[in-house]
Amino acid sequence: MFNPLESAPPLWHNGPVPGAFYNFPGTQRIPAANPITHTQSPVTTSTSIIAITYDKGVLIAGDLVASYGSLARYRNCPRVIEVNPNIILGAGGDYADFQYVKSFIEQKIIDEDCLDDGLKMKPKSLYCWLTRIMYQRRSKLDPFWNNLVVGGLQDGVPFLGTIDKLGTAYTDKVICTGYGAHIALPILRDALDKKTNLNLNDAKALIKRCMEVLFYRDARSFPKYQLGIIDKDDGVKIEGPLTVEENWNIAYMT
Amino acid sequence: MSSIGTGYDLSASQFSPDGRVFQVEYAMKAVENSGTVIGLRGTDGIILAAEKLIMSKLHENTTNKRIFNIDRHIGMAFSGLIADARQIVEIARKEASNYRNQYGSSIPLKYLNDRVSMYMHAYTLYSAVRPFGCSVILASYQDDEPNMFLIDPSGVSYGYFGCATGKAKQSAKTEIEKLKLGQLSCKELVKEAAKIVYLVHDELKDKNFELELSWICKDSGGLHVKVPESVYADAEKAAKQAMEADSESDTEDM
Amino acid sequence: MSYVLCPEIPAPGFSFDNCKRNATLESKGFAVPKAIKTGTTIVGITYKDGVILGADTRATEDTTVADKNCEKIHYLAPNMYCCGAGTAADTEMTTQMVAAQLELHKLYTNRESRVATANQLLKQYLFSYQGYIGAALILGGVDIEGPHLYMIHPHGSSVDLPYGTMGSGSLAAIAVFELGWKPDMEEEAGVQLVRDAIAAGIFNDLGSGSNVDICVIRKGSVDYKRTYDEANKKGVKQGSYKYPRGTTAVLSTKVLDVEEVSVTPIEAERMDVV
Amino acid sequence: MSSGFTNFAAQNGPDDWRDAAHSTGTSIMAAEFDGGVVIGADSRTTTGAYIANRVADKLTKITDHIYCCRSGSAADTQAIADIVAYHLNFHGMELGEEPLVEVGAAIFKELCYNYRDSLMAGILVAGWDKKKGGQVYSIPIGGMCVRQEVSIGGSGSSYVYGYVDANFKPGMSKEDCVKFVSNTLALAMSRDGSSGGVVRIGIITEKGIERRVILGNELPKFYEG
Amino acid sequence: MMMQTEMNAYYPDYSTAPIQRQINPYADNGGSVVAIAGNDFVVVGADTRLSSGFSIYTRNQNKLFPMSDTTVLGCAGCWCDTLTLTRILKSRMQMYQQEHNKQMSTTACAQMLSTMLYYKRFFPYYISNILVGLDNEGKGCVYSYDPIGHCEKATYRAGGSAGALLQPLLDNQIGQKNLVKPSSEDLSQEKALAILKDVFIAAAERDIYTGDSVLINIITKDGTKVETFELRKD
Amino acid sequence: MSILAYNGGAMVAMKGENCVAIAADRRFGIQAQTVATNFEKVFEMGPHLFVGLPGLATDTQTVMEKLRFRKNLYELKENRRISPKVFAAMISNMLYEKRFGPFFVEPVVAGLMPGTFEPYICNMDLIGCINQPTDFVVGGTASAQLYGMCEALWEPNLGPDDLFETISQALMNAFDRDAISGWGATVYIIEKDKVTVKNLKTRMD
Repeated sequence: MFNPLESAPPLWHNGPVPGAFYNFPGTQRIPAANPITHTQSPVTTSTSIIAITYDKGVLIAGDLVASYGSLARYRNCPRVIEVNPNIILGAGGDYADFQYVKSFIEQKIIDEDCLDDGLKMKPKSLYCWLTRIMYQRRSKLDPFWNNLVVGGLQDGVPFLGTIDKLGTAYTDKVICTGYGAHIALPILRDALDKKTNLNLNDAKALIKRCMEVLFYRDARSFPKYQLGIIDKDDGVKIEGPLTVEENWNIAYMT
Repeated sequence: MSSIGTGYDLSASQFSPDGRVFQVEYAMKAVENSGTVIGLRGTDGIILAAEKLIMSKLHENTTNKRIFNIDRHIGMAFSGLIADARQIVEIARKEASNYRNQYGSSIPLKYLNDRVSMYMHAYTLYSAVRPFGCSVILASYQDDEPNMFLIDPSGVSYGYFGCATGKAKQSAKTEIEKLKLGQLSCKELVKEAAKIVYLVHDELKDKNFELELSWICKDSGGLHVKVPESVYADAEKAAKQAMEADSESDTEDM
Repeated sequence: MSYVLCPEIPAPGFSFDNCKRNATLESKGFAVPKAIKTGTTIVGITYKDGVILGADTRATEDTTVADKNCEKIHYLAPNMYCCGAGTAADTEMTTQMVAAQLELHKLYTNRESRVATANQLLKQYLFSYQGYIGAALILGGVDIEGPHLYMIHPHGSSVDLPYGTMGSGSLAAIAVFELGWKPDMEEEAGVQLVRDAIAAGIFNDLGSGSNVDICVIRKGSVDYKRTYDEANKKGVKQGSYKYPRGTTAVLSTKVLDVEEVSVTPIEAERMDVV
Repeated sequence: MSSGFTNFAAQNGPDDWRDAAHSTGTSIMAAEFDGGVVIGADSRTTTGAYIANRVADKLTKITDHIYCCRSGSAADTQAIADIVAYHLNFHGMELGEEPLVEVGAAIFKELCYNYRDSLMAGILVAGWDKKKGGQVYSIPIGGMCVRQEVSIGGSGSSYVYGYVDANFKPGMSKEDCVKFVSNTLALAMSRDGSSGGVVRIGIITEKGIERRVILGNELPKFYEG
Repeated sequence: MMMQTEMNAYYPDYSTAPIQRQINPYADNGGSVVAIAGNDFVVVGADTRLSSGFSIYTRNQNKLFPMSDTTVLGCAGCWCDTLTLTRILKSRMQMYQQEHNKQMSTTACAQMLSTMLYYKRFFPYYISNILVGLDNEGKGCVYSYDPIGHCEKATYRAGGSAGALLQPLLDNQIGQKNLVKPSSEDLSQEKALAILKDVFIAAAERDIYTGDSVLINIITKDGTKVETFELRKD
Repeated sequence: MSILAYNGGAMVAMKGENCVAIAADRRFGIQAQTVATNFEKVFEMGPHLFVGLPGLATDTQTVMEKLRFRKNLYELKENRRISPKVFAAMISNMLYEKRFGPFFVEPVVAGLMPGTFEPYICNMDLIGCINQPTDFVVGGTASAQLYGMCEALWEPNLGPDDLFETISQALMNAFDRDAISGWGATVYIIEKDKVTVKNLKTRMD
């Protein structure tokens, strides 16, 4: 009744249809004529990454579980890694994709080491390079199903950036992915509004609180996590497994 | 080389009537024209030492290195044509990277040696190519075990406790044979290696040279690296002292 | 048969007259328009003397803001209020209807309404529409049994909790509560906590925005603080865009005179309630 | 997906909580022991992967001696429990004595079976009566009903069938049974993302119910590799 | 049975059927760009909010990309495409500079952008581009594009998520549309800047993807001046 | 395409100092094709009460008839004029009754409250959610454009003449950027003692 392509015939062959905006030849929507699509999806997945910069470095935290659907299948899957003395990296999403990404980042670092020129990759370079890789894969409609968070020291200045599966990349002082973006980010942003120049202890305390709340509210989280620290003075350290402190007192109140 | 010019040396794919491949022998000749390189295997690692002849005072002193990283745990030193050697380095790095990609662990030196020597051998079989004008020493320290191989332009390779190639390989070998290689540690061997390079250096023909020293051992954490500056300075000092003592005793003899 | 002069009173409840027509239109490829949603942050906590409810004031239609200062804390009974998230019309109408039922119930029984009664009325109503009425509610009140707070989901489930959040900003707000809520808080601290939770929703969730409304319900008194905090001020314009008269070209003008009708508004008499 | 992988896409996006319904993707359990039944449940309800309530109580009272453990859609199970409680209490008044557990189970089954196409509810009915003592009835999705000595339900139960089969013994003492139930639930909760929080336990005997809570950080610990 | 499958979408925990997901290579990251050209200047502003769905990724994202001393590109839409397009564009600008030993003119850059967008006709960059700059005579000019490279020269333009809200206001205030007595005065830089800020205030009120702050570039023959201006943060 | 955009149309109402204005375009179209340019979408429901019904044209007229019927019935029963607020509540309830099969109109109400002559405006979505802001309301297919215009142009305490200029400019510039509304416009300025109706000269393309 209302669909011009079905109701009124065109005024002449391939001519305009009364009541329709355009009638380019070959623009009829045929469902099967979609462009080629790959279907894929993550299988074994890990959840949020939360990261924050402080006055002398960057913290990145992620828990240790890899879920298969709702099954907490692997409970010792580290996903905060040291890339080189300048960079740490955290990843959420498909764990297999992460392992692949990790392997070619490692090879990249080895290639650099082999050159033996004394130069080490800086976080901005890795961030930019990973952005291109993620974008290239999304352009093939076969993305790496990950959120990557790159932290490090760019000539002594803390750097924090993230890339998602499409190649959408941005830098900020706080970055959270997955459920962290909804739950932890508001806490971190608020803390940063109140005190712009956090020190390491402030930042650690914040991360600890965020991991606690995430454990309460994200059904794919786990109470054991790793904390990657890159500090201007102390270099890179991956701490953990750390345990979330839990408080269940409200269970008595219902 | 009595058979020069008999016409059997035009191609690497042709034997001479007495069963020799002249092109390969010429390639070895090219190796013998370059600075001496030695490798020493100690109880806990390998020392590579090279006599880098300085062709021009105008060169920067860190360029044209003769010892390379192949992977984190593999080093390579060469004597011969530097351009040819770089090609071998490139191939070896690719092999190491591919191996890691496929098998997820670092390449065993035995395997790398096989691959690289086969590659070099392949260049002795066809008329369209010429053999590589270089010999390379491959060194690694994996699973608490040091390993070292020397590959000739012919593609022949052997494992060694101590090996030498280049200009003064004969006298270097003689010196190496005097060492008790099965018993010395890398710390001790560094000085010996420096001494040998200084000793076999022909001051009359080649005026300036730079001593290159690298090791891969327990102390370097299983990584192939240049020896630390202090160790280098000590070794060079010891070598120079030995040379002086030597020349004093020489004069006494006279 | 209805008669022109005495029209039939339509049956109460929903009418499905247009459904078939609309389904046909939809099958012809015309998308059904979206109703206004309150992509909201609503929260509630219990504190020492009662409950505190909070809400933002933005209503969105897709990605445009339809209402910058709407009221999401609805009256149910003198001792009870209810925050609504979801389809704006649904929350408005559902609470209005339950408020009427509670009023009647109060008149029948001559007792103050209980929060549990309101909860039961709401959840049974929502359950009977199987989630098609898109109202997510936080019900709070104080009755003879003390303060109560219920989270009611659109499908008709409900839970009694000491603190809770709903709407698109609920994740941001719950984080504030998980870190800040304590049993037996003072009113001042409680109001501040609720404000912070709503502010977390306003600033971090694009579906929530504008101001913070807060409603404090104590035993025997209610403090409805409309625009408790103006989280965002509208920017000050650089210039005025008042046009000189005669800027607009007019084809024709017609003036309809309105005769002055004097109206004396009569105050409605209060009903006697014992 | 053609390759035959189980595909969990719907659960993976961090925005899934907007559209998903409120559900008790649960671990619930009930076991008979000498003199009564022990019922237990985790305390997590989810919308998508968001935990809407971390301290839920899924053990719902029907009468003083009959309780049910709810799994499935929160709305459906709450509504059913409300209706059954009404029916059974009315029945009790008419009868002038406490209704039997099997009667309670029968009403649950009736509702679950008749509305099987529109309900998403898996329920364990447990209680104590004078006639048969402690009893457990399982009413899964679809609306069948069967009495069991021990029964588990909810999404977390698939991970612990083996444990239950290996460790249940008829005629346990009360404390042994509580220990067994809390162990089983702790195991299920550690594996199932849709279950978690605290363990709520109810022990129903002739004297009525005794409620216990085991907090999340006090749960028995098992291998976590 | 139909009922059952529908319900499983609600209750993923109880679903047994495999679920397919097709990836969408595009994301709508919001943002608005407004550009106004005058006789010897051009101003361009973009808000600094980068968002997706109901979340704000960052409040501080510059969406204006200087291409040369006199040319600036403003982008809103799919951010991953923006990053890629601007990177390629910048390298093309540099190649031109190195090949010809002069900077590419704004007009040439405008044409090149159109070509580059059309090159991806069947897998387009999902961006609303506005290119501004000074032309060879030093006059301000604005070029706006659709995602597949249609290019239109204008003197003012609004694009991005609040484009529809802002364009009519610019028509009226700068284009002097629908006025009985249009003013013949030339547009001053101050007036342009004031209008630019006011339209963003209006957009931030009604468009959830526009907010936080505006970054403004003012391009004159003396170079580019950068200004920021705060908006609401909700 | 949304059903609401089948016929096209733009609608706006604004509060002024002791007056309100409501304005709408005059186009009636079937998708891109303009059929008539004298289609009224604003209806008089009382001396100080106007309602605009942008949306699907058939529903515009149906709903208008239903509303007029209900309004007349109310006025007969109560023997007094309906106030804008009550009228809005009536529309809201009527629309919500059809929650699951709605009419495709998004009504805009503008009027003066009886007795006090206080300006009143409101709009609602198609299932009757009332929105009563203090400044202006918009509706129809050009609503995004109208939001932008009004946010910038509206200021408090405009007199009838200024309000006319503001609302007219807001409407005209907005529908010039909407392909399916325009083709003339009618503006109603409602004051205590008179209602002024003006037809605007606009682009006709």
